[in-house]
Amino acid sequence: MGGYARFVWPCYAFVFGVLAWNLWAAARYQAEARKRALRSLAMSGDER
Amino acid sequence: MWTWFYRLASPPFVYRTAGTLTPWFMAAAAVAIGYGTIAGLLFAPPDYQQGDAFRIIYVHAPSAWLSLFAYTTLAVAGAIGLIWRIKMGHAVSAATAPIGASFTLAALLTGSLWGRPMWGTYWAWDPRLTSELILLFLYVGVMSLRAAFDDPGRGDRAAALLGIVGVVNVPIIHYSVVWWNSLHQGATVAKIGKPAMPGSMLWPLLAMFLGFMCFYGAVLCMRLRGEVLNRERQSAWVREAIQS
Amino acid sequence: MNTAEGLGVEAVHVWRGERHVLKGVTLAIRPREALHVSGRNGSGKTTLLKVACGLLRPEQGHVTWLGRSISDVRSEYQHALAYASHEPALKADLTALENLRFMVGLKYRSNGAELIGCLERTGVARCADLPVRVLSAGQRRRVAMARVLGMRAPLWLLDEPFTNLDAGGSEIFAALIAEHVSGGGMAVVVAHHELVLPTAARRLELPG
Amino acid sequence: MSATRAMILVVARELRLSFRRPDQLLQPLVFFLIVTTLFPLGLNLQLSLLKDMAPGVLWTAALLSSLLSLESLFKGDADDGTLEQLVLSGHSLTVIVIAKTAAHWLLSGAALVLASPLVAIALGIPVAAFGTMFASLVLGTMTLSWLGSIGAALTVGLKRGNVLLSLIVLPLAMPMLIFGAGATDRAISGMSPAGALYFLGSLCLFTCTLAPFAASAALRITLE
Repeated sequence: MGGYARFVWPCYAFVFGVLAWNLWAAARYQAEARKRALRSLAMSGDER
Repeated sequence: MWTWFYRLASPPFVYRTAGTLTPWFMAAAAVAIGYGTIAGLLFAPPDYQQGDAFRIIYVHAPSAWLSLFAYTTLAVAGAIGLIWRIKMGHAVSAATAPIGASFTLAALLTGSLWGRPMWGTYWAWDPRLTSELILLFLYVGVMSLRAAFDDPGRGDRAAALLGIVGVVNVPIIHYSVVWWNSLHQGATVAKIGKPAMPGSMLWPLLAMFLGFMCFYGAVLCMRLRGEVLNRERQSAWVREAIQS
Repeated sequence: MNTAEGLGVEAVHVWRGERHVLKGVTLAIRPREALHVSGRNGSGKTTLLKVACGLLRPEQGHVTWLGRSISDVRSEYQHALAYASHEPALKADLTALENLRFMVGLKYRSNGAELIGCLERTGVARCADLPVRVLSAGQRRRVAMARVLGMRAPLWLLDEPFTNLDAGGSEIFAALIAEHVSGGGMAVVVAHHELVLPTAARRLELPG
Repeated sequence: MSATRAMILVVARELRLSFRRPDQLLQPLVFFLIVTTLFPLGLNLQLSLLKDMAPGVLWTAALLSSLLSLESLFKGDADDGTLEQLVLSGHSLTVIVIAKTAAHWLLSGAALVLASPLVAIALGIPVAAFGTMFASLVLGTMTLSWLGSIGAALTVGLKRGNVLLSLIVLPLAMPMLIFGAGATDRAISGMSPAGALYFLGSLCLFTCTLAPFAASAALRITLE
């Protein structure tokens, strides 16, 4: 990397970290919303 | 005349479409980012001025672009929600904020890591990076404003309004920072992104742009499904959608 | 129900976050009518009044004044209504008369004598030049009622007007409402407890 | 009943209210003085540095102290219910917002401009630059008041709104800090401040045409 390795690799690592975080957070958000929706369905039993 | 518009914005339609689109976006993103990363790191020739440090732009430039694109999406979707009272506008706006903020952070960090060898310091108050920092503040403001309201409906509309005010201000902020910078230092030493790149350098960059956009699309769809479920928890269609 | 003569609230739905506060409330009120809105805490009485004022836009349903949507005749409607919120809406650092003069003055050119007359009718004329901060809660309520009188509005929307009032005050207020209604006015009074309105007031009990 | 008369009434009421509470009027000014005192003390006698930093110090202090008084712009009226009465007064909410913001500027921005020579002398800003300083401060504080009215309207119903208010308003206020301090800086070093002042003027014009509409829309949202 022509002496720049210590700048280039952390950049890629960080950006891929951000990509991974986005995926994880979005999946978790969706799963949690689903769980909450199921819970409120179970609680109310009937829709509006 | 507007029926297609409202049908497009109906929660079940959004929920289903987002679900269908996610894998396609994801696959496209994986291919494009994979190609861009490998080609950018291994096959693109080093820049004659910046050497191998220029390889940082393959991740920096798409992140920076995405940070602006996501903020615009946030504002436009918020405006749609505010003006036509379409809840899905607010849902998109809410879903896009954390994604955009994370890419703003990525652009800031990669920018300053690139700046270290170029300018000899991690933070040179470069106008682009400074604008990017202010953009991060704008994201934080919108997100905390939305979270501060107990009533999600009001939080949505308040955040939408702030988003619109912010998007009007982004160019003003950028140009004022450029003006300020021109006052304190002469021509900036080196700038990220040059015209007339050879193809072997350019193609990976374009692939990365495409890949990041697709990735954004995929993550947005996933978050959007969550937002829709949170907002429509009590409607009849949700029961069928999540119990099947 | 014919609502072309007065205020109409038609099948209004309001959600507050998760809570479905108003579930299709309909009411109509014409000149010479009073409506007593009651219901338990949290049944949406205040919300209903805010919807009727136009402070809150309902998610479904609409509010009409003289047969037209209040968003189309906003200024005209606001001139025709006097709203007394749960808070007395008085500035503590201004005197009672200054408070009235400002709020009434925004609607039309008021004169001091008439406003003092209004304070007289609610029994607080001697507080006219005292800053509101030294007044008791009941006295503030009376000053707020004097402001409603001063607005010369045909439609009164009163949110819990009897709170903090002594027996004498409640009588005065009830008489004022009765006088207003028999003189061709309209009044919507929100009160969670039983109250004796001398006029034959209709009742609307909010469920929930 | 014309909109102008309503505006005069509102401005008169705001002025009367704040003159009944002179301590609240003076607090932001004292804060302004205190913040400018902090900088020389923090610079450890390197007073030569101070001269270069003077415009920045002056402007940062002005920004922070006008932010301090912004929270009360709508909050007092919202808490005691008078804001609802104002909304129902039969006048456009934008008119009310314009009047209230103008009164707020008279009480905070204009007062700051009047107090600024004191600070300027202490920071070593030459008297020749005072004209530019006044002009830039007038335009800058006005812009901030308008921007702040949006922020104050957005955070009016919130319990801990004041931190959020700063978080929202400060990033938006950065352009005027840049041009305001830039103009003052140029005037001190003997260059023409015209360019920066023009920018500042157009920023001010731009915000004061659009901000009242945004602020009244924000108030409608938060009042519901």
